[in-house]
Amino acid sequence: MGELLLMKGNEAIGEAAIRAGCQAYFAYPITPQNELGEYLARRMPEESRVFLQAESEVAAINMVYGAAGAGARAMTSSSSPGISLKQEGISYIAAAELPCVIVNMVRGGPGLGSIQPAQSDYFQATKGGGHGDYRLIVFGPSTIQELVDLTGLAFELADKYRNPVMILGDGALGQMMEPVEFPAMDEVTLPLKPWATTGMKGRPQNVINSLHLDPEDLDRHNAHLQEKYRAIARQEVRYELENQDADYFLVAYGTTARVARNAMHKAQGEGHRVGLIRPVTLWPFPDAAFAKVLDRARAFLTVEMSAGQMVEDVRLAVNGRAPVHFYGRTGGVIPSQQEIYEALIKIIQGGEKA
Amino acid sequence: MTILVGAFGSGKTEIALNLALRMAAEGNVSLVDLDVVTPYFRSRDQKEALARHGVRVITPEPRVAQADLPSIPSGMEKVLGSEEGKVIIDVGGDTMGARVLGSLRRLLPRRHSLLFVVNPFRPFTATVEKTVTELRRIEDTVHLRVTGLIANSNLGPRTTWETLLTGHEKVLAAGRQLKLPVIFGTYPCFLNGNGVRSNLDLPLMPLQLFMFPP
Amino acid sequence: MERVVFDEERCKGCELCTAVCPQKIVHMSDRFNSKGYRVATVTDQEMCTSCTLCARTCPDVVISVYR
Amino acid sequence: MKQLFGPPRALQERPTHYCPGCTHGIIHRLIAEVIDELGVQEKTIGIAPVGCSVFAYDYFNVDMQQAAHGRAPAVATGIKRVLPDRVVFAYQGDGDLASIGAAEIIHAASRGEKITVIFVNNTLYGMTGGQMAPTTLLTQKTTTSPLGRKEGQHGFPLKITEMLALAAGAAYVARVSVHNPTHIARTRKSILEAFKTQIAGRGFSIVEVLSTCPTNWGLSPLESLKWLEENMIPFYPLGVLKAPGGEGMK
Repeated sequence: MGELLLMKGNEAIGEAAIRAGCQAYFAYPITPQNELGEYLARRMPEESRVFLQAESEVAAINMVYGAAGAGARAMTSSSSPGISLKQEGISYIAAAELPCVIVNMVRGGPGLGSIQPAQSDYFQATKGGGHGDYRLIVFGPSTIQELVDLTGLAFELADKYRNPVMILGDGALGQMMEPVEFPAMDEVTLPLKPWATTGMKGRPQNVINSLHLDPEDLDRHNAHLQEKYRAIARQEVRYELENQDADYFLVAYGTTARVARNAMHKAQGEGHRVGLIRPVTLWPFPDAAFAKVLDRARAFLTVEMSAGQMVEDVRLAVNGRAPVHFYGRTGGVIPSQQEIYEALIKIIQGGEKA
Repeated sequence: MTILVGAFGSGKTEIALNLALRMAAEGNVSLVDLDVVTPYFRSRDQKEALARHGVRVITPEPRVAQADLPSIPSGMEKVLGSEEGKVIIDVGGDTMGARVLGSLRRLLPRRHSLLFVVNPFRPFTATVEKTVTELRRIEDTVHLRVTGLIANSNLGPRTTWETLLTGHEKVLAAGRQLKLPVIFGTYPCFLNGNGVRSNLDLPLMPLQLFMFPP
Repeated sequence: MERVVFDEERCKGCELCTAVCPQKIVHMSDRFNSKGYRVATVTDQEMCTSCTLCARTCPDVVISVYR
Repeated sequence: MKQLFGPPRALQERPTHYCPGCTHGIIHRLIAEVIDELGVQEKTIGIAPVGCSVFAYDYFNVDMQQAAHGRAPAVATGIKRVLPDRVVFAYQGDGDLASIGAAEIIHAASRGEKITVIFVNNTLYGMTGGQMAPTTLLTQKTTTSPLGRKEGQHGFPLKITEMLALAAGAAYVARVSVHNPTHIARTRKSILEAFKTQIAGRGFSIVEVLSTCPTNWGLSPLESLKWLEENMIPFYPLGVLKAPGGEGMK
């Protein structure tokens, strides 16, 4: 580990990608993630790597498809409306089993929405977004250091499973500054990719493809993908569980988890037994965290910067064994510590039905 | 008139807000938010708090204040040409933010301080060499000469006196190389001022922090 | 000695080769291949000048030419 | 006996799925011949589009990627940028390139991407059953212009290759046809020039090949060649529109 640097989230992802051996990054401007493209526009050429601003998000994700298919560690980034445009390419990438990293610094939606932070792309990120049965590995980091660490891990898991990985941040995370440490430049060994289309010297033809017109063939391909997703769900779940013996649990990820933790501390300070479940992988969703506390948990309060998306996964994980409540703000409003605290106290006092 | 420029995230806005509050105690002061590049954490977000302390905050019109449009506040000619009171201009980061100053430079009074805010814990000003390069890039963009440096060494909440003073020394070294004075250094309020063991030849200003991550 | 060799199984009977032969010796046979296409052929091999035009016009790489 | 003509190595032995008389087969073979001639089979990566040639990866014996509809130039860009010493070509039809992929092709050309695009124009969407394309001629009947294309209703046919020749990054731009052996030979030469332009690092290269669609045109293969010559060439004039070191030659 090197020295501490004070970094904006967007810049930190850029530097972390470079340290992770990202060989090609394809940009398209959209607020609030422009610092990432601007950072890499300076840094990638310094490292003799590829930086290219595409003509659209659609082109950028397809450039990632080409570069990833040619064996390079490749990345693109955008914010909500731009990620919608990338969905076609993401579906193809998932189907062709190409490793890559996609960053979404979520902003308020739907439509053009706002440029302020939001978490309303959770469904899109974790339930598909594009067409067909596929899954992305989705990370929901909540500090800049975690952004750095998960960016490295994202490239690693992408290669390990030949699957796209999404870093689901939000505008606030992209813009805020925190001190971070980066891994050293030469720490990464890039894996061999015998399947990549690099020219067929010394071997038979390689093909990157997602077309399987024969129903039986496509059925087999899907079964193979599902088997891979099950393996990921078994091996790659990550979460943080604070105060496992609590009676009440806040559930939040990303920026919201930071505020929820403060609300938890406030409630604890007043003698309430409150814990926090913070999913780090949003897909696979950490059902295991809930299993650990379901025997004694009296209620859950999910907090999101959305109208209620992750709460559906919380309900599936809790499976009716305790009430699951929701508190959310949309449009770019970050729920305050006080708001979350009050919502929590209402539940503890039994003032609100499940 | 004090104009603050610097790399992205060097701390221009925090310093601008602190300077404005100090000057407001002494008389008429205007803070111009000329940040056309940063979408979050801008002076305009603190407009009401500052107004309570008598600081006039000049920002783009409310309709576009939450947009990512490069909107310049209206009436800049009047503000910049005014003989009355003090004016602090908070310019956006890097050459991208500084461009707007280049576009307005014919309106600036001849007598002004153009101060380059440096945090040596930020990536593009992490060494003396990088700091010099960054400063020259910004000077080239605004077509003006920087008149002094501000040492704003910090690692956010992990700032200690030790890290801070190491950083300030780097800024002083950059100043020597650039033949520019370092006007002052900062330290965050949460570091108790009594604990300072500074041998540096540098006045230190406590910074009250306004911009907190969620 | 055969100068033009037809890989008849690949032929789709499109007749493009029959129109380009300067010697007018490429014609449709009365044979069908296993896919049911009537295949093109040359019977007067001696008249072939090995000009390769038929092979170069064939969309299905049916024809090889020798000299 | 010496073989004067046989199947190129860069083409697989597998028969194509194309309809009898479809000129895709000729164009595939010409590309493979050029790859053989340049000795680049082991360093070539091709991109198959969405369209009748969607299975091109089954026919070319080089590494291939299959791309989403219209996105082949972006995919080719991604490959070429990370493997700049390889030879990268995209194979696209007219719906793919001139309609849904108009942005991608224009910007790849404009950036001067060192890739080669083979643009097969048969005036309609072949794969999906003969719908109107940007390149459909005026009065031409398709399944979505059943009474013939009318400018007032459907707009005009698009000469996108002429547009691409205006792009500063485009180094070699040509329109050719495969309706007779003379033109097949010229097409081969153009494809060779395009690949050479890429290998020399001069910029973007594209060869538009006027092609037939006997099935959707409702004509025999031989009638189709005649229809191409009589109807397409007058509107889509043949020739080199742009070449390294000088403008087009006719």
